[in-house]
Amino acid sequence: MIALSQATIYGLAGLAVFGLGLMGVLGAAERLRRLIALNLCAAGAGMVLIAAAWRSPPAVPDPVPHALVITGIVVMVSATAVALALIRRLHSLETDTDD
Amino acid sequence: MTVLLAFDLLLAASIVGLAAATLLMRDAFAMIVAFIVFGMLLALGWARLVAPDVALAEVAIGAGLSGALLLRTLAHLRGGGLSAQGGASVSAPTNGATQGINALLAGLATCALGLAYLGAPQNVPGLEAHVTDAMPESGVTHPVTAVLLNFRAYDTLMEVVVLLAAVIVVWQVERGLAETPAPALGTVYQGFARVALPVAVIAGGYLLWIGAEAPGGAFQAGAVLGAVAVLGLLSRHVRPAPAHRPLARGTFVAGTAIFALVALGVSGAGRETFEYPPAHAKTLILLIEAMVTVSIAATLAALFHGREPVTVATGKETT
Amino acid sequence: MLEIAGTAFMALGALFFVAGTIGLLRFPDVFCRLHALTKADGMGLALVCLSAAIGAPDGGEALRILLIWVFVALASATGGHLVARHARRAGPPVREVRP
Amino acid sequence: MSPVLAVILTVLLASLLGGLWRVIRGPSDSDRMLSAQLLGTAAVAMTVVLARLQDMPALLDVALVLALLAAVTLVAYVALSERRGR
Repeated sequence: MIALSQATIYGLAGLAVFGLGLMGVLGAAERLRRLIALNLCAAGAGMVLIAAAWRSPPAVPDPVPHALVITGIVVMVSATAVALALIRRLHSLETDTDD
Repeated sequence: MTVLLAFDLLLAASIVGLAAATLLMRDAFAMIVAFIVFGMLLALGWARLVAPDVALAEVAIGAGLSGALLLRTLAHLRGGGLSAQGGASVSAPTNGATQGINALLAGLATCALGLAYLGAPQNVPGLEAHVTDAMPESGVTHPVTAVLLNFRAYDTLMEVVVLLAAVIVVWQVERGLAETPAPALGTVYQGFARVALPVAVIAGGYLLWIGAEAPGGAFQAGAVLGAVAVLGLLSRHVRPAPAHRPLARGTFVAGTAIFALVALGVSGAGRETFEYPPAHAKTLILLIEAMVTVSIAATLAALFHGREPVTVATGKETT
Repeated sequence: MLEIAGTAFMALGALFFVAGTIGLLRFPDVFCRLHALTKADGMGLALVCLSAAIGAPDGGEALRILLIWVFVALASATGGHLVARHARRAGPPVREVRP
Repeated sequence: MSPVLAVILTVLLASLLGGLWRVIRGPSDSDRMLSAQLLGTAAVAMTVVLARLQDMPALLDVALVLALLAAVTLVAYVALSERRGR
């Protein structure tokens, strides 16, 4: 049985966030919502990684997953910015043809 | 300790609840605000997991700049300003079968991740022993910075390249897209900016410097300085003009260029790429970090601003 | 002694946050809520920071805590002003005060 | 000392979660943004308490950055909302 440490708590929460985010990515109707869902999905994966890196108190956590997740956050914000630019562009194209 | 356990359970539950609420929120603005709050709670969770570096990156980028980016896009979708209602994209409702398949797929992927997480041995030493062994050669004393800038520097170089690629794509996609500029924010804000912006710049510099020995470093510092630039753009202290383009391009590329040059420069004389000579490792890492910070700050601000400054847009600014 | 005082300040600060939240939930319009929360969170954070600064092991930490408080106070005042101005311009007219 | 800090932390979290109701219900965008600001301040306070509780001074930097960046979202909201307005 798994001990109920803070790593387990946040790890399981991360799994739930990942699942919710993935469902949002697949099922959300609007583009903006889908993009936010993708961000949630990435956050959940990050939580799982950081939970896996946790060590019980006297020991310090594994720094490698920490570095990976920081990289992930920065890559995610770049991807989000690109997706948002595409959303803005698509919106302009759609509203232009409607007129 | 039981109180702290209750706190952890409550925080974890609210993180999951907020993720669900974010996806279910009807109003797009409410969804974005919920996402911003989600980022704050996530950062607290990371603080509880003894990951201050990640918490720092999350509050700077996840809760801060992503929120501003999303709000800016929503303002565009609503036709110029946030307060103008309507214009939200309406889409066809998905049918039950599709939703069932989606749920199944998401569930399967989550189960796979869950098995990988729960199946792996918990709370046992992973790579930290290797990191600790190699620390004396890294040139810094903070393990996360050592991993980012030395041991796994390839990843970090690629990450800077991703940021560069993002700004190139955004400039291309937004070409010719005109937008009404933001109004002046008034004297109270100007007073605030006069105090806050220098403080924020100092905080950014401090984060960069402290990164060698404590949580902090190029990304966090870059995000803080990027936020300063975003505030400057919003209050129109900074007005991008076509004349700034060569400077902007140079700044975007500077981080990647220095990083790659150092990586290749140290590679001769029997050394691998990125194998810094231990005696100069700290200097080289600080040099890279400083340039990368400036690049990241400029890139994030450009990603927020969106389109490339062109003559047409500035001509419209006076109208 | 100092430690007890510090903890008491922190507990009091937390109560101010609770008060602010109650105000945020109960008050009828955006201006009243603004009033409640700028008072409460300003005071609450001030007390929490004061308590943390009392317990700080060295001057550098105390300085950073002070900086956090000053910055939040400035940002909160400016933010409150900006939101109020915006709500005044964009929103429905301010409620009449009934005699 | 530390059990008391944990209780304070939980109270702050409960207060933050209460404020979340205003974010969800609104009614206006200003209400939502304002509540987010209060929640941000609560999160700053929680980070400061956590720094003490876990004896991690680095969390003070997290609190500082959170304070700096929360202001950006708020200013972005006001500036972008007033873009068309009048």
